[in-house]
Amino acid sequence: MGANVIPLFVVVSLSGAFLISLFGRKLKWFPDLIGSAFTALLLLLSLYAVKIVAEAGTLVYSAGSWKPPVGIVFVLDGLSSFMLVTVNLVAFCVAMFSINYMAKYTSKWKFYTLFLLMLAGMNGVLITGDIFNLFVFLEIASVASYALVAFGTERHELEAAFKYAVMSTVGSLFILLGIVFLYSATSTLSMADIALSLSPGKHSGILMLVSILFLMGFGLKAALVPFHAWLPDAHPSAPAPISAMLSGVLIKSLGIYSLCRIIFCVLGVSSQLLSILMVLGTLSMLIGVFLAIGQWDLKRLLAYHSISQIGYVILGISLGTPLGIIGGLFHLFNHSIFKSLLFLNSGAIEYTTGTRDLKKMGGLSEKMPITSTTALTAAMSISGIPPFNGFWSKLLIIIACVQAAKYWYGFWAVLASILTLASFTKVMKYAFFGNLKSQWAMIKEVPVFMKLSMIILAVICVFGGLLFFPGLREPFLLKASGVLLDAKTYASTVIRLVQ
Amino acid sequence: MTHTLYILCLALFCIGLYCILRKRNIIKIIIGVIISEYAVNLLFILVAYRMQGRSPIYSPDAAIENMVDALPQAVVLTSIVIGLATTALLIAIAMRIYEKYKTFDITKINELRG
Amino acid sequence: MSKEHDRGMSVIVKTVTRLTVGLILLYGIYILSHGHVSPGGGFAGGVIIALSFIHLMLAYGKEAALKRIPSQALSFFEGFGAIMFLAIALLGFTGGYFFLNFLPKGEPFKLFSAGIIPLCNIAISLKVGAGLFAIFIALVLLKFEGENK
Amino acid sequence: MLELYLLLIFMIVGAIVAVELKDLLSSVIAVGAVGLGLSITFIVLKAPDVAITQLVVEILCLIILIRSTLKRDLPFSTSGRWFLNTMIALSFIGIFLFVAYKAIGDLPPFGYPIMKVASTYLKQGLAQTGATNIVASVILDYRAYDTLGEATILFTAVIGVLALVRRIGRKKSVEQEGSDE
Repeated sequence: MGANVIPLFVVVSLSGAFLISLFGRKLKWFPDLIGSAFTALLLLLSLYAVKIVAEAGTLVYSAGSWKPPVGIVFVLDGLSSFMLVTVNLVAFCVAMFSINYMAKYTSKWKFYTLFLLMLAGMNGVLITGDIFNLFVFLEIASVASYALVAFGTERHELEAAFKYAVMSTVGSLFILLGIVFLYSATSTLSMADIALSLSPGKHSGILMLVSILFLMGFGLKAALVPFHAWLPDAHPSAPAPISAMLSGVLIKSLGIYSLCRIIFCVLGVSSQLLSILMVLGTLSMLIGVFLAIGQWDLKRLLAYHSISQIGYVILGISLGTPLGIIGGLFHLFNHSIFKSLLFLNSGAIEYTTGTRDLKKMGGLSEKMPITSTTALTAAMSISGIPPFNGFWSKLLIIIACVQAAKYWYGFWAVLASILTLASFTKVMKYAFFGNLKSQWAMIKEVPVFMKLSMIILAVICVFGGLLFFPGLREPFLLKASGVLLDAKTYASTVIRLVQ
Repeated sequence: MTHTLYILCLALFCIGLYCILRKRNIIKIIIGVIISEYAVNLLFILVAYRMQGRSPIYSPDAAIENMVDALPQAVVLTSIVIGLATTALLIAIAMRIYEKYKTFDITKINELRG
Repeated sequence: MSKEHDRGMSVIVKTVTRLTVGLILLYGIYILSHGHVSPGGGFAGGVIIALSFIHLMLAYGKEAALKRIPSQALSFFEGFGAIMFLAIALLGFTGGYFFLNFLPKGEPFKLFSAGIIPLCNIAISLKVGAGLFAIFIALVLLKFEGENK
Repeated sequence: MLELYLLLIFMIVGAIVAVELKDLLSSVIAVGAVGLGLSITFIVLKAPDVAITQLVVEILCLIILIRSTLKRDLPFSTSGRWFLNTMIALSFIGIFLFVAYKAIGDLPPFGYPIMKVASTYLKQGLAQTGATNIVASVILDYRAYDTLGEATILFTAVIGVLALVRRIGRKKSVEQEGSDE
């Protein structure tokens, strides 16, 4: 087995999508089964990937037996396997949730096909070691997500999808332009080879241009603050499981992972770039949370919080210290879990009551005990209440800020956390507590698969903090942060392993 | 002076970008996206050109040397297809928007605030 | 508008179409099957094949084109092309690598050479031709229904 | 060399016409002219594969765009802060062009690429893959995995368009769906 497992991440999800498109329109049960079974298989594969990376270190695999730089190489290292687990865990829960939730929509098989294609795109981005291949799979995930945002084909959904599609396409064009300049300067497309060919003295101008282009391009994909305008429209407009995917993992794997991989491992990280990222991260953190406080639409509020939490991740990673990077990555994982859970909760509320307006809800905890308990868990997690996972990662980021003598950044992080708590107190008060409104007297708890996926995510929220404790952190978090810390060795490791 | 062609190509890219940023009509925005894609593809082929080069195709009767760089050509083929896929989806969204709002003008299609 | 397009265009257009559409289709097949020895390949060939059907549809109206290639066949070809390409990639595992060119390379400049490349071209052209024609049909039908209201 | 400059200037003029024309149909046709110019430029740059693909994609795009814009010419509106927004866009583009102008001095001059990887393809492509068209050997053998992605992206677009043109996106209420399936 060993390295042969790497291409399977793309192959399994792609073959799921193709099979659903062939047989799904006749057999009603087929898309549900394939969607859940294949994502479960992918989750098992990614856990296996963590295991083999922990045992054997970085693995590489050459497609078609062509060694890089001639062919395309797959690279599976600590960061990739960490992201693979995050993506596929959320995808499995979302696929299970969709079994009941997507019954509201027509053409379920199209939904599952696009969902698996998006998953294939994300997995492809995570395992590739070739910069143009990264672009291709990034576009697969993006194109699938444009269609999924507009899946309900209502007015505002189409409008949000158009805005998202145009801005994201501009981002892709910037990324492609950056790839053209890199190719012209180095005459190769393999990331490891580019990293070895670039020399700071000869290529300083082009490195700056390419860094700016990638920052704009991946910033648009990750919705960092000057480029965030599409997110508050696109994420609420999508069906709830897709909002969970978009906010939970898509902006991270396409935006943050790709940006970190290229800036740290390929272009070589410089202190100016890190300080730019730090400022952008802090701005995202504060502006996102300030915009979120005034919202009354539940999903829109959650979308603004995504911008804010992405800011935490960027702030942690751009500190550049070991503790900061671990904190940032840990927060990335935690945010995927609790933000998907919150979006699934909002989907469950919409499923039973048909509204997203906080003012119209009230007292739902009586009628929907499981939804409200899991939502309470996630809300405490996102606002950093001690035993839950969000607390530990925020604590790590703040300690790292203090250690690096960046006291103001630490202060802003604490402030944003307090504002998050305030905003979620509002959500819990208006949605779940208080008096039950008379129009909701007849509602029932959601169906079984929706309950199950919310419970799984909530359990991870409660026990997620354990991942940082010794014994569990070595294969998972430390391997991932090690990749970004020793980014200079990435290229030489890959080249050494393929020989 | 050796890079004038690149600058002209980037100017083409910027015309597309200007169109996306400033025009208030959905079809015009799509046109801007198409023009920008053209410019990026052209730049990729431009950096691959070799003086007095030949196409990278062998012929049975003549020995070929001095072929142009073949990798960007392969990559641009992929990127053209990606452009086509994006454009098709954008047009589909645009036509649905027209059907719902009866206009292509995005100042009149303004239900969302963000 | 809708009726006019069901009938198709004028008799001159129809006659010219009858003469040219076969040639365009044949040219598409030529382009795709010689993709590994001359410029062209699966993608361009597939688009040309799709264009020949679009040509037919524009001239004769949508019924005439859909009679020759029904939409179930379109979706089947599309899925089949995709599965075929993926299967070729997976068959490379028989030689030990994903996407390995496992067939004999043959003699250069011949039609049957270069291992899996012609097969990949056929798979891609099936998928591209069917897919693009499906996109076109979807968009055109959408337009007609929108205007009937 | 001169023909390249002429073609590029033709394309830039065509693009400006396409952007600034009031009539949507003319604007789409101007884009067609730009695409045709691009296709000829590819031939001049010795990329026949790309030229063929560009040409056919161009035709397809044009047909779809014309179908969608036919009889839909609408008066344009200008938003309130027209001058300010234009200035912001132009200054952004100006800064971008300036940075690019400073940076591309580091690139190898036009006509003299480094050809580090490409020389492997050109020298050994025929022997290793058996395809005389080196571009075909790159897209379907050396980098076939990219082509899988390319085919997938088109598949995604097809399914996406089919999903978008559904008449009814949502069923009317949750109670109904139990009964009709």
